[in-house]
Amino acid sequence: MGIIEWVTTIFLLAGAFFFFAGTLGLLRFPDVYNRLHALTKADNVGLGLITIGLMLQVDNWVLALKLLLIWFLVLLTSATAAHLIANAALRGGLPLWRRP
Amino acid sequence: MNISAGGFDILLAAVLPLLAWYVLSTRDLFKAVALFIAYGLLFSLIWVRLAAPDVALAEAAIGAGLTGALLLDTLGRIGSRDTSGAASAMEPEGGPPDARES
Amino acid sequence: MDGLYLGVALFLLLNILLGMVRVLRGPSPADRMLAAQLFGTTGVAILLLLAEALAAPALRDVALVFALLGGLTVVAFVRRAWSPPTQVNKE
Amino acid sequence: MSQFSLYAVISMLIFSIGLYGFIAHAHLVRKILAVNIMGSAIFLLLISAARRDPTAPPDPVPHAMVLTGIVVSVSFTAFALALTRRIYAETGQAYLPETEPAISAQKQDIVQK
Repeated sequence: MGIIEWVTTIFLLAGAFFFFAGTLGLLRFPDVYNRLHALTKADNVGLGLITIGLMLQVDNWVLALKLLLIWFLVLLTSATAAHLIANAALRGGLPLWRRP
Repeated sequence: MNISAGGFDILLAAVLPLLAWYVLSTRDLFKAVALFIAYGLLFSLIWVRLAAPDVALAEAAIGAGLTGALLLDTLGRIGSRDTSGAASAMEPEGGPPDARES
Repeated sequence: MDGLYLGVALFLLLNILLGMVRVLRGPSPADRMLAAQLFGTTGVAILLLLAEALAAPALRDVALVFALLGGLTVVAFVRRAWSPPTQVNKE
Repeated sequence: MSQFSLYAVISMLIFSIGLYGFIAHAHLVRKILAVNIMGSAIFLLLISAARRDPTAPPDPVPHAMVLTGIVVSVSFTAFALALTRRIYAETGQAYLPETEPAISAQKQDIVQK
């Protein structure tokens, strides 16, 4: 296993860890706004690390560009969705969580 | 490698009937539709496992995106409370479905 | 390397199944849609990993379509379906 | 147990669940969901039958049928949802006229008890 394989392994495991942290945050956080926070971390950082790890393995720069495009689209989608849900919840008067 | 691939098959095959049962037996229709969206996503993973990426592409395009949007749009119009059916036939009525003019 | 890809993909599938608990339990509809959004992103990651592991480049196109249409359901949910508790729906 | 027999058994299980849901529930959106679930079970059976021999490339004819079927099922869903909205706009309820009086009679009974 060369140095590239080791770097890919590290990136993939870090991405999987971020996805796991996002899912755990979705389960454990008490509030829609807090859960949004956990969710966007999983979307952006987790998928980004996995994409970078896979980009090191492809041998064609067009394929690497395609992976980058997928990550960019997910970034755009997740930012839009998070903003829309947070805006609707805040405007609709969903109460904020306070530490009891 | 074979263990991981077989694990995919076993997990998907164990979860999908359970998910179908939950979709059809929950009281809240919003919950049913959200579960149905997850069900479509797992189905496209099954098609990847069965070496049919063309079907997975079609399912991703219209199964996951379009059907969920159509169902959510209709639920926003007619309300998400299901006061009938096998799940809730023995429950006292929780209020009429809101008769909002459309 | 293929074993690593498949293992990480299996782990992400287990994450999806774990997040299903939030769909089942979530108090407000927004929680359920948030979980569905996370499933979409995790599905993109699984598809990319499987494309590398099974040597099937067509799966990257499937992932691309998923990434494009993943936001459609959330937008339809917020704009057309969800009326939060105190808001009067004006249509 | 091979991949084919596993998915064939699972697809029949899902089909039975969908059929039960279609019969047992009166709400129209739930019926549409049940029909979609039954359709996806049939697609699963066809695709797994196309890959019955894992060493050979899969049979393209069931793939084409399933692609057509997916498009048909989406357009069916859209049409049925439009009909549901129409029924709701006319009657204020999302049930078929045949099942609706029985339900309200049952509810009257429960309320009186």
